[in-house]
Order: sequence, then C-alpha cells, then structure tokens
Amino acid sequence: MRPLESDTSQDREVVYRERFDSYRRDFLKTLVTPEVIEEHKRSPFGQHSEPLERLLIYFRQQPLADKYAVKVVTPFKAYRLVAMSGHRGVAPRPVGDEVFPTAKEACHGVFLLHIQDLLES
Amino acid sequence: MGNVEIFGYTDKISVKAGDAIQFHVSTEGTEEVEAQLVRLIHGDEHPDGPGFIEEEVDCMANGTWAVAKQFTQVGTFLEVDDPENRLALEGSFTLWAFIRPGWPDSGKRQTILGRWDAATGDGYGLGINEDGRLEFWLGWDGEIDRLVADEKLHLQMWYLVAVSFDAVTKRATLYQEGVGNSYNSLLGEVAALPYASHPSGELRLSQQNLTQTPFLIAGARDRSEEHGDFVGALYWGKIDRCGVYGRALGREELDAIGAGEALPKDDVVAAWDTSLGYTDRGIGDLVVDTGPYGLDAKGYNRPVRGKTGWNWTGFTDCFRLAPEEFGGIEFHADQLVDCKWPAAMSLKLPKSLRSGVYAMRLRAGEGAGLREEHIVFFVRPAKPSARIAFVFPTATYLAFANEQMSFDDPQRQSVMGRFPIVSEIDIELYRRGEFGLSTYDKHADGVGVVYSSYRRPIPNMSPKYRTPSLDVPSGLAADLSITAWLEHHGYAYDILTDEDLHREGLDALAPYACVLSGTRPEYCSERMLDAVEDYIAEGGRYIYMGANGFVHSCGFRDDEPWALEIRRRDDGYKTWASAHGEQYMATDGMRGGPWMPLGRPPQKLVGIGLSGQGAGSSEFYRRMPDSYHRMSSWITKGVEGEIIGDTGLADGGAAGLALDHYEHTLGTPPHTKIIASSGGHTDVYAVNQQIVLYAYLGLYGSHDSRVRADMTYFTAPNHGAVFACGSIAFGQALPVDNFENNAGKVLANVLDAFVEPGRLPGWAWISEEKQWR
Amino acid sequence: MDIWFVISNAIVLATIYGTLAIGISITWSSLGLLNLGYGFVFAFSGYGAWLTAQYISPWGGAVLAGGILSGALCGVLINALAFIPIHDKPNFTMRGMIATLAINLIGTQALLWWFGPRSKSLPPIFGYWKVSLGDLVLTGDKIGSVVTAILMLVIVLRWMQSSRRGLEIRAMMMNPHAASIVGIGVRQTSFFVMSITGALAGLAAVLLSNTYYISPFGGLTPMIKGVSIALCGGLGSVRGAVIAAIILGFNEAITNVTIGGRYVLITQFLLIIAILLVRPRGIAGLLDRAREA
Amino acid sequence: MSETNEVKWRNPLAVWPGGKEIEELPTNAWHSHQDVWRARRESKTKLYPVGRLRYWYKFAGHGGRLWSRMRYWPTRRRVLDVRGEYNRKTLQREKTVADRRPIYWLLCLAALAIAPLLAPSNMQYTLLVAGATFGIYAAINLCWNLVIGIGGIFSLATYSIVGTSAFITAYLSIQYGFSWWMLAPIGAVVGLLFGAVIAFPATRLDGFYYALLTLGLNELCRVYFTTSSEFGGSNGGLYGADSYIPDSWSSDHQLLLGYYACFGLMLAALFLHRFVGGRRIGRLLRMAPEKREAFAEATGVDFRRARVWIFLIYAAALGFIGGFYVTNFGGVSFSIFSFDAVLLGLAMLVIGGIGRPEGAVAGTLIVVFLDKVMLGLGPLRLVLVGLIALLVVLYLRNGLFGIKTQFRAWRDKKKSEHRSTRAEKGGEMLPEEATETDDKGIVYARRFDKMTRDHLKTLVSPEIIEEHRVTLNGQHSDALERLLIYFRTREQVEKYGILNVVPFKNYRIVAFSGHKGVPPRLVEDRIYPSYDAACHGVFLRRVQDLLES
Repeated sequence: MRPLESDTSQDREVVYRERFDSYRRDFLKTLVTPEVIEEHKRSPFGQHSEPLERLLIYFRQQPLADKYAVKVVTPFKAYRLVAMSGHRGVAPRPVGDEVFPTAKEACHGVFLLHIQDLLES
Repeated sequence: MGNVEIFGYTDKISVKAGDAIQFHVSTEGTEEVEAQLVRLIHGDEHPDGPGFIEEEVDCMANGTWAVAKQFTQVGTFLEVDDPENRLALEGSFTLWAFIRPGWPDSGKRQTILGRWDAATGDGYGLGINEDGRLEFWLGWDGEIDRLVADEKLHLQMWYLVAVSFDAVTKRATLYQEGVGNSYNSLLGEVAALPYASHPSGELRLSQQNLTQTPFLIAGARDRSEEHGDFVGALYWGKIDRCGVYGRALGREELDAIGAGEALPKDDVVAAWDTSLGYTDRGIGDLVVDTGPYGLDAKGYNRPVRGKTGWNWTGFTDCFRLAPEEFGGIEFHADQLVDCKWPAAMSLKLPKSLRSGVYAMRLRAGEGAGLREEHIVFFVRPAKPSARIAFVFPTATYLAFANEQMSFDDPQRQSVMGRFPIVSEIDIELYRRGEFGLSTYDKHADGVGVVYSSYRRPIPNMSPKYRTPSLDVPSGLAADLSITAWLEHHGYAYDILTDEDLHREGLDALAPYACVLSGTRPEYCSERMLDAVEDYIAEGGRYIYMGANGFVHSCGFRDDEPWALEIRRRDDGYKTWASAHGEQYMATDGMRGGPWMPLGRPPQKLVGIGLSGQGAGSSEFYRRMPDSYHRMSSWITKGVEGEIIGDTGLADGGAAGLALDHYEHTLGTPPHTKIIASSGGHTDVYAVNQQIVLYAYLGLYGSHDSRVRADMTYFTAPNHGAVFACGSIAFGQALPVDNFENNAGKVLANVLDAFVEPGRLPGWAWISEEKQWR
Repeated sequence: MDIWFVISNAIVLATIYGTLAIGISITWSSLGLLNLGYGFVFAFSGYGAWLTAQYISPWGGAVLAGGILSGALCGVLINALAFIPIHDKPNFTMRGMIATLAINLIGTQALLWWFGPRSKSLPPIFGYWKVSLGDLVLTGDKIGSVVTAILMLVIVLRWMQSSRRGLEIRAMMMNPHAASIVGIGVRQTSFFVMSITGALAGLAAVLLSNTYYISPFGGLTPMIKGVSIALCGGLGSVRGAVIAAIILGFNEAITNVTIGGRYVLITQFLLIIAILLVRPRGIAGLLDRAREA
Repeated sequence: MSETNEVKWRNPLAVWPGGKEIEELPTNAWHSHQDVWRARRESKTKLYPVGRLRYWYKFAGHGGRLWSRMRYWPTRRRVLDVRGEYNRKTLQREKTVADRRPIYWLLCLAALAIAPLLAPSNMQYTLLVAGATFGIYAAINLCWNLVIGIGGIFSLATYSIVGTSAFITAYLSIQYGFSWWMLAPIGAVVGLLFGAVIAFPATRLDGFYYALLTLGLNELCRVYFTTSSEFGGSNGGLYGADSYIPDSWSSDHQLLLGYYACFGLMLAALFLHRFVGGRRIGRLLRMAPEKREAFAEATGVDFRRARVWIFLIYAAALGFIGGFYVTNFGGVSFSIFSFDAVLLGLAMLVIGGIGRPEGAVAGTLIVVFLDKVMLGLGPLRLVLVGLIALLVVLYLRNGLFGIKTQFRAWRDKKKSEHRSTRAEKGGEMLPEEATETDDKGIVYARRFDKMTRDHLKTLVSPEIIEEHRVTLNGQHSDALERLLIYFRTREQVEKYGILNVVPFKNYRIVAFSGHKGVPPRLVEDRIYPSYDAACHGVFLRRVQDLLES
C-alpha cells in the first residue's frame, strides 16, 4: 500500500467512492440478464452493448485487492482463476479449481465471478 | 528441494560476433543448469502461428554450468568515501540534513545518515524509526541508546533535521523544523501540521566506531548469514544538503541553516552540497563534499538526482536553470539498476556467428516455466554484410522491463478493456520484488520509477512471454514475428539495437539499404531519433513496422548504456507523472516526456504517429484510394481484394494494440500517401490523449475517426523512402498461415523494392494528374 | 429616257433580288445561320436545272422544277453539314458562317472539277414571246421571271403564315429558345427552312440563268447581292428585304441608265453604307432586337 | 437479442436520489458498429489505377545557387516565364516554363530560316516560291488577325486593301517609274487612306453587318479593277513594276532573296502583332470583345477609339504589304480580289485559330502548302483546303491551337460524367478524387463518416426520437447517445445552433458559418417557444439530414 493510499482513515474520497459505487451497484444489478451474460460469453473482447459495457467498466475499475484475474497453467491449453492480493510481494490466491481450456472462457469465468459478487453485494 | 528457479542476465545487450559476453545467473533450488546457446527464430506460441522456434548453436559455453543463488542489493543510498575514517567521530558532533520523507510510515527503520552497523549495534545514526518519528541512536557493541522526536514526520514535507551530541555531557538534542514553502511540499501553509520538535536528553553511552563501518546516507550497514554484508534500513524520500560538524551546533546555528544562510565554517567534518557537479548534459552519481576532507559520496543503484530541493521556489522547472534549488536526491528502497552478480560464465562469441537474436538457454529439471530461462542478447555481425537491418527497440524493452501493471495498477484493466491473464513467471516476479521495476511502475512510496536497466533478469524480455494485461506477446516476442518472417522468406538481414543507434548514430544504419523498426519503437533518445532522421534524409529506406513509435524520450549515460531513464510528464500516456521541476532527465539534461511537445512528433519522421490504443480485438486494413496511384500501387500488388491483414496472432487482425495515424497538422510530409487504413475499432480504443484537448463523450473507436491505423508511404531525398505499417499488431499478422498472407505480401513488395538500389518503383508517375475519370 | 423601261427593269431585278435576299434572311432569323454557301446553292441548282434540261426535258416547267429541287437538296445538304453538327456549340454564328463559306469553297471547286470552267446556259423557260405596252417591250422572259418569282414568294410567305410548319419556323424566328422549350425541334425545322431557302435560291438561279450564266463561280455575285440586300433590309426581316430589294433594284436600273453598268456596284454600296450608317441594323432592323445567336 | 419493441433502456442515474423518474424507456435492439465495418470489404465501384507518367525531363532548378534572370531589353519582360516550384508528389524542386511558346516560336522560326537549305533540289523552285508566298500571306493574316482576333472587328476587306494598294503602287511604278523601295511606304499610305474610309462604318456596325459589308466591298473592288482599263483589265493584272530583286542575279539567288525578304516581312508582321497585341491598345480591345462592349465602356474603356486605331494600323500594314507584294512579284493580278482569295485567307486563319499569331502562321503554312506545293492535285487542292476548314470549324472550337483547351474542357467533361456515375454521394473517395486532396486525413474522414452514417441510420427510430424529446439533456441510451455524439462532433460549417430571440419565449434555429466574421444564418421560419423545444428541433433536423445523406 502506498503512503497516500494506506491511511484512509481521514480520506473523504473513500467515503464518496463508497456512496458512488453503492448507487452504481444498485443500478448495475438491474442490468444482469441472461442475455448480457450470453453476450459476454460470445464476445468477451469485441464491441459490447451498453448494459454489458457498463458492467465491464465497473468490474475493471474495481480496486486491486481481491480483483480477479486469469492464470495461465499451460499456454493455449489450461487456465485457472486467481484473485490479486493488491500488495506487492504477495502472490495472487487461486479462486475455484475449475480449469478452462481457453483464455476466452477463462475471461468469461472472471466475468461470472464479478457478476456473482455484484449480485451478492 | 523446493521450487527450482533460474534467473539470469548478460553484461551487454548488443554484441558483435567475436565479442566477449558475460552471463550472470542466480538460481533457486539447484546448483547446476544445462546451458545451450540458441538462436531465437520465433517466440509466440499462438496456435495460428508457427509456435516457438529456436535453433541450437554450438559454442564453448554449452553444457553444464555450476551456479548458485545470488544476493541482490536493491535500494538506493550514498556511500561516503572515507578511507581515513574521519567520520568515525569520537568527540561532540552534529548531524544535519534537509529531508523530505517519502514514506515515514513504512513501518521499517530508515537511516538518513550515519555510521551505523546494524548487525553489531555499533556506531551512530540519524533516521526515522518504525513509528515514523525522527530518531537519533548510537550503540556500543549492541547496546543502543536513542533520542526520539515528539512529533511524527509528515509525508512529503520538507524538514531540516539535525542532532547535536555533546560528547562530554552526553546530551543529545534533536532538531526538527519544517522548511516547507508554497511549492516544495505536499501541504501548504493553510494545513499547518505540527512540524517542529526539539527534544533533548542525556544519553547513557556514546558510540563505538568500528573501522570497517561505512558512513552511509539513506542506508545503514547490515549483515546476514545468507547475504553477508549488505545495506539495510534504507530511506524513502528526498535528502537535500546535509553534513557533519565536529561540535554540537546550537539552536540558533541550526535555525540559520534552515533559513538558508551560510553554513558555520568551523569544525566542519563534511558538508555535502548535493547541487554541485550538475552539467547541462546530466548529473553523475557523485555527491560532492565541500568540507575540508573531500569526503565525496557515491550513489548506489542511482539515487535520483536533480530533484526539487528544500529551497525550490517554483520559479524554474529545470535543474539546469538554478542548480542550487534542485539539490534534492530521491531514494527508494526498491530501486535497482545493477544486480552486480558475479559472472557465471564468460563467452567469446565465434566470429562467424550469424547476426540475430540469441539466448543462452538455461534449464534445470524438466525445463518449463521458471525452470527454463532464456538470457537474451542481440548479436550484430562483425562487419555489416546484409542489405537489410532490423533494429530491435531495446530501449522500449527496458522501459517495459519487469512491468507489473496488471498486479499494481488499478486502471490497467480499464485501459486495456479486458481481464489480465498472468503466468507463473509474472506471479513469481511480483512475489519476489527484488528484480526491480519497469518505468511504468511506481516505487512502493508511489513515486514513478525513472531508471530501468538490463543488468538484471528481465523475464518479459524472453521469447515466449505474453504481456498479462493483453494476453498478447509484445516487445521482443512480438518483434520475433517479423524476424521469423524475414527468416522464412530467406532475406539476409542484420540485427541492430537501440543501443547501437544511440551510441553510433547514423553510422550504425548507414551501411544498410533498408532498415526495419520493431513493432513498438516507442522510446527514443535524441541521438536515436537523429540517427533515423538522418538515415532517411540521406536516402535510406525505412520501414516502420509498428506503431506507438518515436513517441517518448529516454536518456542514457554514455558510460552506462544498460540503464535507461524515463521521465513522464503531464502530456502523453502515463501510469505516473513526474512532479513539476523534475521533468528533465538527470542522464542527459533533455526534457523528459513525449517528443511531440518538443516539436518532434513522430509524424514528422515517419509520416504517422500515435492515434489511439486499446486491446481485445484487432481489425483489418482496407485499401485507401491512394493505393491505386501508380506511384504506390506496387505496394499492394498481388493482394487479392481490398482487405489487408484480416488475420493475426495479436487479437486476430493486423490493426490493433496501438494505432498510428496520418496527421498533416503534426508534420506528416505533405506528399505522404495512405495505402490502407483500418477502422471500426471498439470503444476500448481511445484517442491518444496527446492529441485531445478536452475529454468529452465520444473519444473512442466507434466515434472518433482518429482512432485508426494508417499504412503510409512517402519518398525522401536521394531515393529514400519510408513505409509505415501503422499498427503494432501488423508484425504479428505476418506469421499466420505459414507466413503466407496478405499482410506479408505487402511487406514483401515493399522490402523487395526497398532493397533494390537506385530508383523506387513508381518513381516516374509524378506528373500532375490529368484525370479522365 | 424611258422611265417605264427603268421601272420594269427595276421590278424584274427587285423580284429576283428579293428571292435571293429573303432566303438568306429567313435562314438567319430562324436558324441564326448566315448561309454564305448560298452561292454554291445557286450554282448547284443552276447545274441541276441544266442537267434536267439536258437529260430529262427542256420544257420550262421541268427545268424550273429541277432547279428548285436541286436547290432544296443543296440546302438540306448544307444544313446537314454546317448547321446540325454545330448549332448547339459555342461561338456558333461565327463557325456557321465559316462552315458555309468552306462548303462554298469545296462545292464550287467540286463543280469546277466536275463540270469544268465553261459556263452553261439553259433553254428559254418562258419561250420567246414579247408583250408591247406602248413603247415598252416586255419579253416573256421578264414577265415569266417576275410572275414566277412573285408567285413563289407569295406561296412561301402564305405557307409560312398559315401552315403549322410555317408557324414553327416563325416561332423560331421570334424566339428560338422559347421555341425549343415548347417542343419545336430545331433540327427538324432547320431542314424545312434550309430546303425552302434552297428552293428559293434554286428558283432564282433558274430565273437568272440569262443574267448570270451557269458556272461554278456564278453564284457568287447573286449571293453577294442577296446578302447585301438582306443586310440592307435588316437581317431577318422579310419586309425589310423586300423594301431593300426594291430600292436596290431601282438603284441598279437607274445607275445602268445614267452612269453606266460599271458603277452599279459602287453606287449600290454607297447606298447600302449610307443606309447602314443611318440604321446600323438595316431598314427594318432594330438595334435591340437583333438576334443574339 | 430480443424483439425491437421489447428492448428497454434503463437510465443509470435513476437510482440516484432525486434522479429522473423515468426508469425505463423503449429503445432499439443493440447492434455493433463493427457490423458495418466488417461487411464493407470492397468498394462499390471498380477502382482504376491513377497517376501520370513523367516522360519528359524537368530541370531541377537552381536551388541554392544564384540565378540571375535576364530581361528583354528594354522591356520588363523576362526572357522566359519560368516558375520555381516543387513536385507535390516527391517534394523535389522543379523549374517549370510557364509559357513555352517563345521556345516553340524560336524553334519554328529557326526551322523556317534554314528550310531553303534543306529543300530537295527538284522541288526547290516550287518550295521557294511557295515559301515566299507563305511569308507574304502569313504577314497578311497576322495583320488580319489584329482586327479579327484582337480588335473584334470582323473585317473581310483585307484583300481589297492589299489589292488596292498593290494595284495603285504597281500603276505608279509602271506609269511613273517609282522605284521599288518607294512602293511599300506608298502602299502603306494608300492602305491608311483606304482604312480611314472603311473604318468609319466599322465603328457603327457590329459583327456580321460589317463582315458582309466588307465582303461586298471586296466584290466591288474586284469588279472595279477588273473593268477599268487603266489597271490592265485585259491582261488579268498589272505587271512590270520595279522589283527589289536584281535581274542580274541567278534565278536561284533571286528565289532565295525573295524567300528571305518575305520571311523578313513575316517577322516584321509578327513583331507588329506582338507589339500591338501586347500593349495597351491590345489589352483595351481584349477587354471589349463582341457583345461585351457595354461592359467595357462602363468601366471606362474607350473601345471605339481603340478599334479605329487598330483598324488604321491594320490597314496601313496591309497597304505596306500590298506595296511589297508588287515589288516582290513585279506586279499583281486580279485574282487577289477573288472570293476564293478571301475564302482561302479566312481558311488560313480559321484552321490555325483566330486570335493567335501562331494560328495565323500555321494556318497559312498548311493552306499555302496545299495550294502552292501540292500542285498535282488540281482543283482538289482547294476542295481539300475547304474540307480541312470545314472539319476544323465543325469540330474545333478555336482552330488547331485551340485543341489543347478544347481537349482539356472535353476531358473535364468526361471526368465529371464518369465521376457522377461512379462516385457515391458522401461516400468514399475514388482514387482520382484522392489525388486532388492534399490532406489525406480528409480521405479517411470521408470513409469513416460514411461508415458511421450507415450505422447510425439504423439507429434512428421513433423510440429514440421520443426519448430525446423526453430526456433532452439528461442521460441517454446508447443509441441516442451515439447519434448525439455524431451530431455534436460534426464540423462547424452549417452546424446548427439556437438563437435566443426573446429569452424564455422565443428561440430559432440557426446554422453557423464556420468562417470568422460571417454570422450564422437562420435556417427556418419556425419559432420555438422554449429552449428545449428548439433543442429537439435541432435534433430532428440533424436526424433528417442524416437520413437524407
């Protein structure tokens, strides 16, 4: 944690960001539909529809601690999901034990994890 | 036996066949490795391409090497050259320094200056304790006494700190006084925190001075079983002028120093004037002592010089203009410029070795993942022989060396528009944190990294490496796709690197009829730019094989080519920004940041410049009307239809990652022709912020016509010419379909023509048009 | 001096000149074409009549018809060559005039090449009878000429007054642009105009075959006279042409009698210049309503 | 994904306290802009290669070297009108001779000067006589050109002036023994007098009236001279005048002298043409061509005076030539008044192109060659001349030397025909158009704009328009936002804005000019009662513009 980020006790920015994100989550929850999930599965990297893009923008903006990522086990063969530590020197922790055959599917796996977190929040 | 890991680097990045090269290796969990010299042909393992290809090359060094784990001294500090031990103070003394703590709350002890041996507990030191307070301590054979200030040191605020120690009364007095002004510190006068603290007390003992203890600034001697002697208790932040007196200075005297008045002249042991020795063309590592003994201090791992000092008034923004206000030296405990491992092997390369990218492949065990290391280096021919030269953009490799943005930069996913895909190597590198950072990363105290070097293991400069945030190879692994294509089609070519360009300038390029750049020659020193510009102007033919090139400045010291300096400014893409006043490079005095504001946008050199970047999906090029002009129609000869590059290893197209565009208002030569352009990029691709004046809704691929890759061509004086591909992904489109594809066809047309001496095809179709249609 | 002789001569000349001038005038006003190939038409129809007399019948009517028909044919030919291709091109008036001149050159040279320089004469068309009115003796020739010419003129003018085609031609004369807008085909109409004016020239050629013998260059003088009269009368005006024809006919007849035939042209030109100086657009011409091609 | 009607857009700001009340709005089914881009894989029309070969050498110019530029003494004119420029395709410096005619003139005149030395010996006599005739006729035509081409006076009296002058001088020489050197100046005086007489009507009559009048004049002269016994009515002309060609010379030398004398006459005529045409009088007259006299007069040009002047110069020069004619040929025949002479002269001018000295000379050369050299053809010679003249008149706008301009005009016409059939309005540029665009960024902008419009057109729907009406300045759905972003980012020219006529009451739509100092124009008469209504009005206009494009 960097000096200016570590002590957040007096950081009012955090307070606002919490409010902002909570409103945002309330809204984003309404966007989660089977269609959106299907769209991401089909095209995780192309141009996205507005609901999907809004969800993805939110997911990408998450803080690094416990942010999901893909880990290569064998290039182009096996991928797994991890969560970042957000602390330099601390390796990501594995998430689940599913092995995905392609990076695309693994990325969709990350998306699903984010969706799940969003709906649970 | 735990995890087996191999890391290594070479002492030089660019060697000529016949030169000697040294390999530095550190291993974990093994004492020996299998070494094999290989010539790297292709890196990317993408199933649509040829996969990873290397050729084993016979050499004397092949075989089993005995190796060991090596210790790396990270962190910056100053070591005082004191052979007569004049700083082994026996009587009263005063230590004083102007400091600007960068991370007082790091939770670790930080030494500002002192002659302290932490292992034995001998000597004295002034520093910041674990609690973030100023502390003076001294020790006698492990017995330590301290004096601590009452007020915490505040982040990024300038202080004058001192300790006066009376050897007779054993009274120590700490002096801590804020010297911030409206410019030099984080907070101004309106947020007046308590800065001052003047505790005083009698200590129980005085210090024992061991002869072998060095006097260090920003660190202290320590020792461990594993590492032997090393420097610990490293300091984060800036130190400006500092010194040692052979008596206890009074409050008034210190106040006078804090007011910027002349230092007391008597009893000076050392007075380091950090602003001395500056030249317009850079600052060295030596910090000059103005005291009677000339106890100069030398920087280790390049403490960053020329930073704004305690007395900076904001009027000037460059150390060249008012050196006395730029006496700040910044220290980071995680900075690394040279691992300084002992050489594991020294090899004289055979004179007959073909020019190319080589690697010493070290393997242990099954030789996968971290059990295999390619120590990459670039071999030039003893004498230039081919007509084609490929310049590997090693400056850019260095700028990106060991970047950890996927782990550390919360905006990275937003910038690239996708989730990262990290590998075992990335994780290990992140976990260890001892091989330094890239110039894209920030030090742990949040300050951007300005130095990068190749005298350290650089896993992301290896042939198979995929950049986590893109899941696409970039840098070396991407550039190998171009040389593999040259190799496949039997072109004779030589290899050059940015280092050669920087050192030899035009002479390095002059022997060649045609020069190809790498996919991302982003970072260029002034000499590199001059070399390319002179080459083209004097009739050279240049193929700009990528995008995001010639964008950003970088600096090297002439005697230390392995270390690169980057400053990042308000203009241009950046993951951090240099503070105002610190935007000029300490290595050569040039303005840091992009070249465009200096009047050298890439368009002026090669016709196109950065228009936008993104990731996730690449598009194809479609021919533009100018490709039907007979001056340039030969470029697309043999291309079926209008589409170019609809396949590729980088996101499935030739136009992607970073895009360059034609812009005559930025100096694209007026006769430049656009051969083909891409379009329809996703909204992940945002317009290059350098050409954006306002941020507004619509600066993205589907809205803004500037988000595109332009493939351009123009002729230069003396039969010179420049062909520019316009996108980083273009090079990675070449290996698809066993190197036979429309992108490759275009490149082959251009290359074949450029290699021929004399006039270029289409040279005669230069009359004013008289149109029938 | 016999006043009646002068008058009768003047009338004969006036009718013939009128026939010539009216053709030129109509062509100009309806088509905007100054037909300087008129001399060729004249010569051509003369040869036509001569051939008719030689090979078909020497009967007056037949010869007359032969002359008129070949004149019409030649008019059509000129129209096809010099009007149709360039009537909608820039600078048409000048080019049309030069084109007709070129046709004149080609035609006369071709006639010279074909028939030789020797002039031909036609058999008497109206016989050899005479009529005596007091001491004035009028040959059948003269009377025939005058009557035929006047008849022809009246027919043409009547036709132009009453028939639809004539209406079209007059419309074109008044405002060619508007005429083309209301659907009067310039090309179609031009053929009628040119064949009629050609026919008039053919008629004149036959009638004048005694005065101007049939030779390749024989059309020149009549043409110049016709043009002069048309000019004097005001290009494009039938009425003006008739008046001018009468004035000049009298002038010629008087000059012949008073000073001598040599000075006919001189007096004629002085007269024309005098008229034009007073009325720069001819007798019936109005400055502002001149046809702007 | 789902049916168009069922797609709803949710306002992301609706969750905020105090947010808008509309939570869901009907919108379009989403589809990517990339569909348009990916579908377009080739141009709609066939594209042809463009570019023009540089098959001639171009002097690279002086560059940094000193270039001292000569002038014709004593004028201010440069020897050659040379333009320094750079090639827009290579950026190489180039020197272009803007007006190459002086070079061609020099070459052609040099060729004429050495022509007698190159003539085949069996043709020498014919050629030299033809050459002398050519010189004289060229001189006549050049003078003629002064009045027709520059003066705008359609005079056909040329040969009558020449002839009259010739007959009078010949008469004087024969009857009163005037020696040869006096004849040409006397001829000039005769011509001047003649000109003075006929210049008078020239100021009154226009165009054809004058042409026909002078044609008649010509006929008048013919008849007069032919019928008068003093002028040798019986001999077919007047012969025996004093000649400048010494009798003692061999016939070859006599021929050569005659040739070069006539050549000199032509040069003199050229000089006169250049002198008159290039000076103030020439410019005045060019200001006032046929049918534009009123304009010229209104601007203060006294064209009548200039016309009289040029006419007098013309007449005097022709008279001089008439005198010279007599000394050259030792006499003159009536054929000079013949209609055919007029026709041939006119043919010469017409073939070359009226109004240009090069036209007059080249036309003369062609006609004289046919008439005097191809003697074997008989009467066909003139038929041929007539045919050429006819063809030239029918197909060329201004003679042989007008071909260049006419060809260009024709090519431009063809070009616009082809363009209109091939180019798509507002679509991508053709290669041909691209060569005419210096900023290649615009070429791409056209493509991008086309693609974007193709995509955006599919987004326009009643739902979207209704959404804009309701939300206006709030948060918009993707489709509406895309449309608005496109509209907002258009260039400033003809971009709509709103004019506040009476605050809160009265608003109108204007279009900006995009040019400093040019105020916006009112687009329509409609007055909107509120700012919001006007905003929506602008939106509707833009949508309409989009759909129409």
